[in-house]
Amino acid sequence: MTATPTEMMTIAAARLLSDDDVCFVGIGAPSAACNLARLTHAPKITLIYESGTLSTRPSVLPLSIGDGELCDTALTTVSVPEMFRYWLQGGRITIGFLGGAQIDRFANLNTTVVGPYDAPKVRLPGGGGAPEIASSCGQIFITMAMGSRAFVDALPFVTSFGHGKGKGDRAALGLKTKGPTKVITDLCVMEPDPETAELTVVSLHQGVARAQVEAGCGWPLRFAARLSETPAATETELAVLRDLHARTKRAHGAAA
Amino acid sequence: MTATPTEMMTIAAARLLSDDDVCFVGIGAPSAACNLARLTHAPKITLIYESGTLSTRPSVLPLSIGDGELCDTALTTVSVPEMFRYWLQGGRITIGFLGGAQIDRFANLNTTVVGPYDAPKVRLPGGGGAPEIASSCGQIFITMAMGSRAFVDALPFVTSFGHGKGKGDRAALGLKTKGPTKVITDLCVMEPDPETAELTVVSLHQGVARAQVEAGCGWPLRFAARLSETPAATETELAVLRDLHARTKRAHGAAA
Amino acid sequence: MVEFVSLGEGVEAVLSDGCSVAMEGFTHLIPHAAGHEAIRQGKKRLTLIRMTPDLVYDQMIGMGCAEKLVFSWGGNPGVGSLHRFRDAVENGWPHPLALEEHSHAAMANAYEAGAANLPFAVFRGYKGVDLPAVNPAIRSVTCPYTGEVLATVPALRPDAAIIHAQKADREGNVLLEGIVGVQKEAVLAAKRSLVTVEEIVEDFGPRNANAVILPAWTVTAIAHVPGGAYPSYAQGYSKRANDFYIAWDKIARERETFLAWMKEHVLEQGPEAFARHAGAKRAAA
Amino acid sequence: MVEFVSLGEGVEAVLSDGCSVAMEGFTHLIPHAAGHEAIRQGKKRLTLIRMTPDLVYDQMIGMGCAEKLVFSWGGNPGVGSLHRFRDAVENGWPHPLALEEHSHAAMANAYEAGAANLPFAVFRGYKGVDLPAVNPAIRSVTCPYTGEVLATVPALRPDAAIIHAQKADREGNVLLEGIVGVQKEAVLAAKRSLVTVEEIVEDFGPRNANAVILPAWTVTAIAHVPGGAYPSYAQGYSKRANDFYIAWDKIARERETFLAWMKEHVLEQGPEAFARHAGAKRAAA
Repeated sequence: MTATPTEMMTIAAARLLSDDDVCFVGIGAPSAACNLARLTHAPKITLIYESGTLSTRPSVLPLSIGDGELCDTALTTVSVPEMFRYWLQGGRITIGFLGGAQIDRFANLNTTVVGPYDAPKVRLPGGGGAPEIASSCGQIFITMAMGSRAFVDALPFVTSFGHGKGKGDRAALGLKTKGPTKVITDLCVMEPDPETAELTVVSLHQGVARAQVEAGCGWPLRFAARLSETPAATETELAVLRDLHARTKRAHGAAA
Repeated sequence: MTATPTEMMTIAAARLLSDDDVCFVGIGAPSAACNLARLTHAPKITLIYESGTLSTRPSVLPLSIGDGELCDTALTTVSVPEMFRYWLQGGRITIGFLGGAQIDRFANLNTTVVGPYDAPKVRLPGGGGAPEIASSCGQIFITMAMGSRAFVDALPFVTSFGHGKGKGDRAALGLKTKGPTKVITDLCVMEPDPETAELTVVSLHQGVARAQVEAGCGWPLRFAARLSETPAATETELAVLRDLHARTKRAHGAAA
Repeated sequence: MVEFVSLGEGVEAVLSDGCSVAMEGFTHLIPHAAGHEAIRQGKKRLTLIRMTPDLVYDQMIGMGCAEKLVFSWGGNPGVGSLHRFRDAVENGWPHPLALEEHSHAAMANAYEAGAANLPFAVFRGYKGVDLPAVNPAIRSVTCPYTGEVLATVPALRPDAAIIHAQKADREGNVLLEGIVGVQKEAVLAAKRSLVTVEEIVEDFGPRNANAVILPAWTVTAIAHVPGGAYPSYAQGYSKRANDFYIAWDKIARERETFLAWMKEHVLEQGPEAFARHAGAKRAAA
Repeated sequence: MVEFVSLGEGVEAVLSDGCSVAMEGFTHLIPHAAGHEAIRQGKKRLTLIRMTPDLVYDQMIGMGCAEKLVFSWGGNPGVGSLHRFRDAVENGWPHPLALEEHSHAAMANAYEAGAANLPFAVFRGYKGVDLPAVNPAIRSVTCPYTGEVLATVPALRPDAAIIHAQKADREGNVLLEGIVGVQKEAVLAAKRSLVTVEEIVEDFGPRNANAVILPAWTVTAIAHVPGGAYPSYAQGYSKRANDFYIAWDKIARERETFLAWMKEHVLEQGPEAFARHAGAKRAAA
């Protein structure tokens, strides 16, 4: 079995998680990654969805952030004001997952508009929980598929703050959290450079060439001096992930 | 049967309540009055205790504001921060009951200290919920037994605000609630004068003489031009109240 | 005191043209039936308030009920865009839609402040982002102890709140369970409220001492609308119709297919249309 | 991650001389056994934080554990004075006690702000009263929208929180039910926490989806101390010992009777002393 690029993104993200993590989980790749981690090497990982479900253990992936499955399998469910006050702002989350329509080289994200705010070419969904997830979680993992319209040179709108215009900008705003520490894509893994905070490819997924990654990025992308290869997906990782997706597909089809 | 002065205070307070009221109930006379009203003419009255119990219907009077009886018979019980934020400050209470160690002619109350704050002669329990009950409830009923050490010319400490130094002082502070509208004592009922806000006796309990009331007050007490007599306790009122107290005594004795 | 009413009466009672309304429900318990009834009643110039606009607001916006949207995330969860919302913002169809945009944290705090009768909420947010530049309602206060500058948002105090809940009892108390979102806050923050419920019971019976309950005297009107959250759901009664959320993407993408669907499934239906979702769902729950 | 400990270990782990501690419980679920253990361990110079000091703090103050009290109502509910508290404030016995005095609304908001990791809380309070003149921690902010001046209070962030709860499960999650007071907020606001529980169960089993639960990763230590709230109570397990609250008035009125009672019932007892209250109470519940 060989992982597809999207599967590889999910698996690479899952590997970064441990039993000690408390994750603020978003829908899509983050949800798949967190639950894959939970079903493989991190059975005690704590998963929180912004709908209020604390320590949830869904058997299928939710389509929305508030599917009944999340509540049914949660330790308990709190109100949304409490979720944002006591749990997110409370500083109790170690890892927040974010994605977006667009990202720049300092891992700032745009999910608001393409074009001017008042007369947008494309009106995107908006920030939702992202602005405060980005500032309140211990660190942020971003999962996004590469492409030059997504990895852009300049964002039309900063929906959530990564590293601003470079190292030190978070601290200057009084932020004590680390911000984005990993960007996990379908082709590679990036990290902010320790000196400049600019995103730098540290690991290429198996079979991916530098040129392919460069083509998927709208700015001249840096590569780490010691570039490694992401270990290939194991049989177990792939089997558990595919099983999870298959269960999910059956459940969502049956929910009508 | 004849009511004792304390019973008459409770009964006179109970009569002021109706099915439409939402009462923030304190321990002691207020609790007895509210439950007497509920067990007689106001069966649908809503009682709230600051421990978080909403719409509670105790069969015996609680000794504390958080006896299990209150929770067992409540519609639901909320946290204390929620109680003070959504329910009291939320402006959902029509009548708040207060009492105190001392009251002045404008129905300001002291439950903090006798003597200087930093070197008190008597350290009283303090304000508890009173400062914000006094400002947030639609109106305030005060129940206190008369006596010249309780009804004083000047308070050493204003724990909760009544009418300040006279009419208009509440409005000047931005308060939109009525403040104390009734002071129900063991001898009489007082109301703030419509022109000056000074407490004025409007009704004497049966068999009580003016001089008796004057002796129990540390300032020259005003009487309304048209002074009425508080109707005597009915057989039903007394029977229900005494039954409630008897049940309460048995329950508290048995709680050991 | 609360009144028991029909869905039509309830929507009529709490909504008037030009008013602000929060129809809340965080994925769970979204008052879809009430939204359809508002469309049938032809409500106009509404300010729609909702953290996650979802299909119900996509439909109301597409049918021309709204002149303004106060929101924090306007998408079809797990599926993609709300096409009617986008068409209104990008192309002004059926007419322009003013936006007041926040983050979830801001809106959750704003509802909380409204329920608490405060004029504003304080939170640590909006650091380094562009939203404050386009939303003048986002301001700040300085902590009088630490000097820290914190974000503020005005309290939400809607003219009306409409929510869906599991149960009401005969006295008109309302019980919610599961993902309770901001619905309690929305009702407590609003001037008047309509609650549609799956069931009206004699009394709630044994329950957790801290169950989430809105007392009768905090609610304006209750309507018995089983299935009224479909395609959202009521925990214990139904499951979220994820397939309909997926299907909506295609229905709403073009104006013609949208209008045809609305005509058939909303305009030509009555307040009882959601009952079939209750039956089907209850069996599946 | 949470550890299961003995009462002695738990108090040792979370309390150190000179630290601030919130031992909360609003009439219900007051951690009396932990208070007695703190006295036996001879803890000193504590800043005691509690909305309603109650008997447990009367005892700790009388035994010289405290140098400061942060509180909003210091009485014996329904009975009268806390005599040891009064003796400390009025006569400096056994030594002077500094006071930081608030209203209930202020303290409840201050715990809430602590749990929410904010530096201060905003509320509408303290209008026209004298407390702000004697407590410099009471300040104000101006609403950036309406110009209204509102009261502020610094967030409470105790070094330690100690509470009593009904149940813990094997993973260390803690369940509270009934009058939950400010205990959840106190634990979330504190740097470290000890929870004494009536029962440790394999898992909580069927429960309301919105049950009040502190997840294991928010708690430092859990000790199994059945009856540990006596003379307060644990809903479902015991009733409040109102007779003891009444009896305490006489015991605590004089220093001699107080000291004799403390010697016999606290100093000469061990951490297991409260077990008999569990047995007696459980049968009565």
